[in-house]
Amino acid sequence: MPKKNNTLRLNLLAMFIAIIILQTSIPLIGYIPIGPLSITIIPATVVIATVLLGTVDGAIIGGVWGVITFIRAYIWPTSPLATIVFVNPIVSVFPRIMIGLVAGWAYMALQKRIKRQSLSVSIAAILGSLTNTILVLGLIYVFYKAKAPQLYQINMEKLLPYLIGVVGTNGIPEAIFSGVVTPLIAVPLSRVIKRRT
Amino acid sequence: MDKAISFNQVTHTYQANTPYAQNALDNISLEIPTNSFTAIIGHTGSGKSTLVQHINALLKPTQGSVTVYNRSITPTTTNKNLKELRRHVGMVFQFPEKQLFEETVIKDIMFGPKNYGMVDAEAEQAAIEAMKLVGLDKSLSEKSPFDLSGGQMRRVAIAGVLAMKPEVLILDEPTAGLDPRGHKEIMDLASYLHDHDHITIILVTHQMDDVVNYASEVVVMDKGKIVQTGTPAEVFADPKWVYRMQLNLPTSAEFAQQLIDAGVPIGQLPLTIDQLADRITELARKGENPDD
Amino acid sequence: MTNFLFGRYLPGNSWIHQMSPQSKLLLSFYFVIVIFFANNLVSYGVLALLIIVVILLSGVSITFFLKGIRPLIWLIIFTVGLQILFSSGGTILWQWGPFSITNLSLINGGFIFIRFLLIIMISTVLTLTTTPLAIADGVQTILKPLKRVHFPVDTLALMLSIALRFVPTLMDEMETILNAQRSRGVDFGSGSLTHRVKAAVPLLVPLFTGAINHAENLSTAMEARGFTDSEHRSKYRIYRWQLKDTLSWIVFLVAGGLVLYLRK
Amino acid sequence: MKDIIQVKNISFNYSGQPLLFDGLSLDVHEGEWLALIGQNGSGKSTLARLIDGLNVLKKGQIFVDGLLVSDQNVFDIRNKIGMVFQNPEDQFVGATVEDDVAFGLENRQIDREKMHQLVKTSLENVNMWEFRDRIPANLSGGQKQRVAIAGIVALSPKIIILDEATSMLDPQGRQDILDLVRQLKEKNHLTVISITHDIDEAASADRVIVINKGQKIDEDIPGKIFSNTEQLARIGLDAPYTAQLIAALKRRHFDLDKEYLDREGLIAWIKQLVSTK
Repeated sequence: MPKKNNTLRLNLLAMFIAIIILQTSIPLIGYIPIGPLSITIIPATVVIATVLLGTVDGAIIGGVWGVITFIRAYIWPTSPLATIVFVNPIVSVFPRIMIGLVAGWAYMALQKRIKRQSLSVSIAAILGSLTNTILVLGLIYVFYKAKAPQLYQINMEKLLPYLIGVVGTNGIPEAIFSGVVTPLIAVPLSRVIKRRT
Repeated sequence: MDKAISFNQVTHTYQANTPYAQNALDNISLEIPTNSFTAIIGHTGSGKSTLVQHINALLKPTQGSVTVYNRSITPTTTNKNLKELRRHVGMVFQFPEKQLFEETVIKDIMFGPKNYGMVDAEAEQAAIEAMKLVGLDKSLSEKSPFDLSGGQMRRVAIAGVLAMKPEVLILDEPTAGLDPRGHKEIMDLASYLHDHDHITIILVTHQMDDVVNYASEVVVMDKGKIVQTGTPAEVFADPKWVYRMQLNLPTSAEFAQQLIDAGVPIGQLPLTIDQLADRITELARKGENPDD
Repeated sequence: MTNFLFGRYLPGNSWIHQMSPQSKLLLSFYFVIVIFFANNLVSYGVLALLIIVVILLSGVSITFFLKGIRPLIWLIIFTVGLQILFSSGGTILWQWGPFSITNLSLINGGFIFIRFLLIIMISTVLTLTTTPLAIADGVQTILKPLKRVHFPVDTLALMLSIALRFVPTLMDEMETILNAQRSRGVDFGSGSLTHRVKAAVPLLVPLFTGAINHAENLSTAMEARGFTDSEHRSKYRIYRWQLKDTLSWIVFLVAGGLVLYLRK
Repeated sequence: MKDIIQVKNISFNYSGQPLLFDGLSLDVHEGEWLALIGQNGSGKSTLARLIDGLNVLKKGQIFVDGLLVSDQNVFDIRNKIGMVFQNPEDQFVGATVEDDVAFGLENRQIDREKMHQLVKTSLENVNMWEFRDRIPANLSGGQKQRVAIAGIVALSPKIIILDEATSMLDPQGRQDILDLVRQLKEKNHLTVISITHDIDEAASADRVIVINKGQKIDEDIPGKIFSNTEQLARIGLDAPYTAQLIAALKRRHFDLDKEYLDREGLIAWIKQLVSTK
């Protein structure tokens, strides 16, 4: 019959995009502030999309998050970090696409070996989240070395340790968070989705 | 009568200090007696939901104060003090099945009780009792709530509120989307909780038949104000006023009005089917013995 | 909240309102790039003059622009401060440990402040005069050439438009879920780390479940209305290129040229 | 009378679940208002989806206006049928009222000029033209259902299926939508299938089919169906108000040879009962 699955996929992706838009604008469901740090929940959303819809769709959702981050770095930055780092589209978009890809590959590989879905999801989420952190750190360094032009010409030499410090210290709790929370959300949802399709 | 809840000159403004500011509640004073069954009616957008969310401290008044069992909520009450109040006021939202999230039915029902400090065994006991109350079979307790039918999911959600053993239960259109059997079961449950467990029930509804069949007190809202309070008979006494409030009459009153228009001298509007049948019986007997 | 996207649009019929969304998007983008090149007072002056003209042409009262800046004020101060304290070169006016203020850093701080203002202004004009839907349509028009390489431009546009249409719906639902779980005794936004992490679950599972249900029901409704795929549909809304667009482009290109000419 | 829909001996189940329909047959007459009643979960909505080709039959055949529901015909069939679903939120595709009405037209690649004209007349038909710029978040449930109906009217179908389309509305909104569909039915000579568990709504239909657990257990004019109050109670449906009142009067020892009367009939009977002899 007609391409039901295509329509459903279109709409599921649309809903995930809507959720990402919400998460980037409402702190309560997008970020958890812990002291001076702010842990984002959004990598978990990307991994959930990956688990429910597949690797490619997870990468798409990651990419959408990246594009939103990129645009917002200009018009509505959430942190000083954003104005310095995420105004570069490669730093804001590429690592986020990779969350979906890495988590997807990991999840597929793990599923064959591990029986418990929640464990596979958890590991995939940790890897996805770490991918993001490591790539953002790496790219900041690369662009600093390459002396890329900047929107707000900040003295990078003095700022680099600070940047790496912030991204790094955010990265660890973020990965732990993703590892704990993602399976708690993804597992019941995969049940909801399976029932209907 | 003892008062469970009182509103003292409460005003609530959404988006205060912006150009979009609007008063959702406008200087409301109201008392709801302990162990009453109060229906809150009013057309869509009249402020009913805003009103009941104050009872549960989900909203704080912009001005005035709300008192629930001697605990006061004022514009300056800090969020810390609200939790203690909320445990005494259970709230069933519209389409409450949308709030389910746990792995199993029993865990979901235990969620509220545990948040309010019950230990596992205690919460489980409360959950089992709540399942029985709402008519959920014990065999469902280890199932995922997402594998149940819509009607069952709603019962799980209601059980999750009842397991917290609230003294006041707010039901916001609890039967929306249910079929007649499901509707009756939920309303009968509310009635049972009121009669048997002496819970104060506050029902927000569009169904006037439920108002006359179950409620003892009625609050009518319009444009953020309370325009009438009283028994169902008092509130529905003037059909023209009821229609002006964009509300309906109970079916029996509406039918009686049609009889009156057709020339049958019904007199005061009956509210329930039995009242109407009694009245017709009375009139018919009179017809048989015109001398009476 | 979601103000940066929604509820920001002000209906109107000004010059800027009437421009096609694709022009407005591209011009905003172009403007930001030109800002990269401005590096002295005169070149910034040209851009500032341009943005003032644009604001006047948008017919939107200045208070809306000031409101747009207010939530960002701390961020701006912080970034400018960072620039002033961490910059090197120039005559040192003040020094304390690793921090120093030089005449150059003061000037740079001033420029960064101007950059911030310019970018916020242009994006505010865009969102105040263009509906989210029109922005999605603009993106679709801009990406159209990619159709030749079989990039599903129309699917993307439809997806984006459905996503935007459901943002307010999901936001309402989120608020209801939040209230429902609050009344079940969850404290959001306080408590220990584990507590906060745990609090995300009763919020997000229902939010996602609702979203999945919307997607399924919407798919059925769309197919019942004859939807097959997004690439074979006619279009109800078309934003035509107008004289106003051409004239605006000329002005912006001239301003860009001036900046390049005037920069040091 | 011509049968515009023929359901012949169909079987269907959702994957992994037992058969919902096993050899169900029924007909819908052209130009009638047919009420399909039954409890939640009885299979009414699934039947509507099968008729519209949204789910695939296991066995049997369905004909819509002479066309067999199949892969090849599904789009022609959907041109003939307009469906209004239960949840107003979940059928609003467009970002604004206008765009939503245009959605079905865009799918059929209607020419732009004609599309604008059709959107306007359809919205005027449901009194929503002045709301054309609104986004769904700023509309009531009843208004959204009006827009859904406009989107259907724009495609000039022969059949409208209301799949519990009023169950999430308040009483006023419910009445408005039913009045609107009734009006459109007369004007455009439509066939209406209304899936509902609102008995008072079904009471005003031309014909009623009762579905229970995937089986057709009764079909007749409302008067006959509602006389059988025991059957209604057994499958968990209310009797219509007039039948309830008759039952209450019978308990007070009034003899009425009928179980069901419509409102006018009952008013006349009561009038006679109480008038002085």
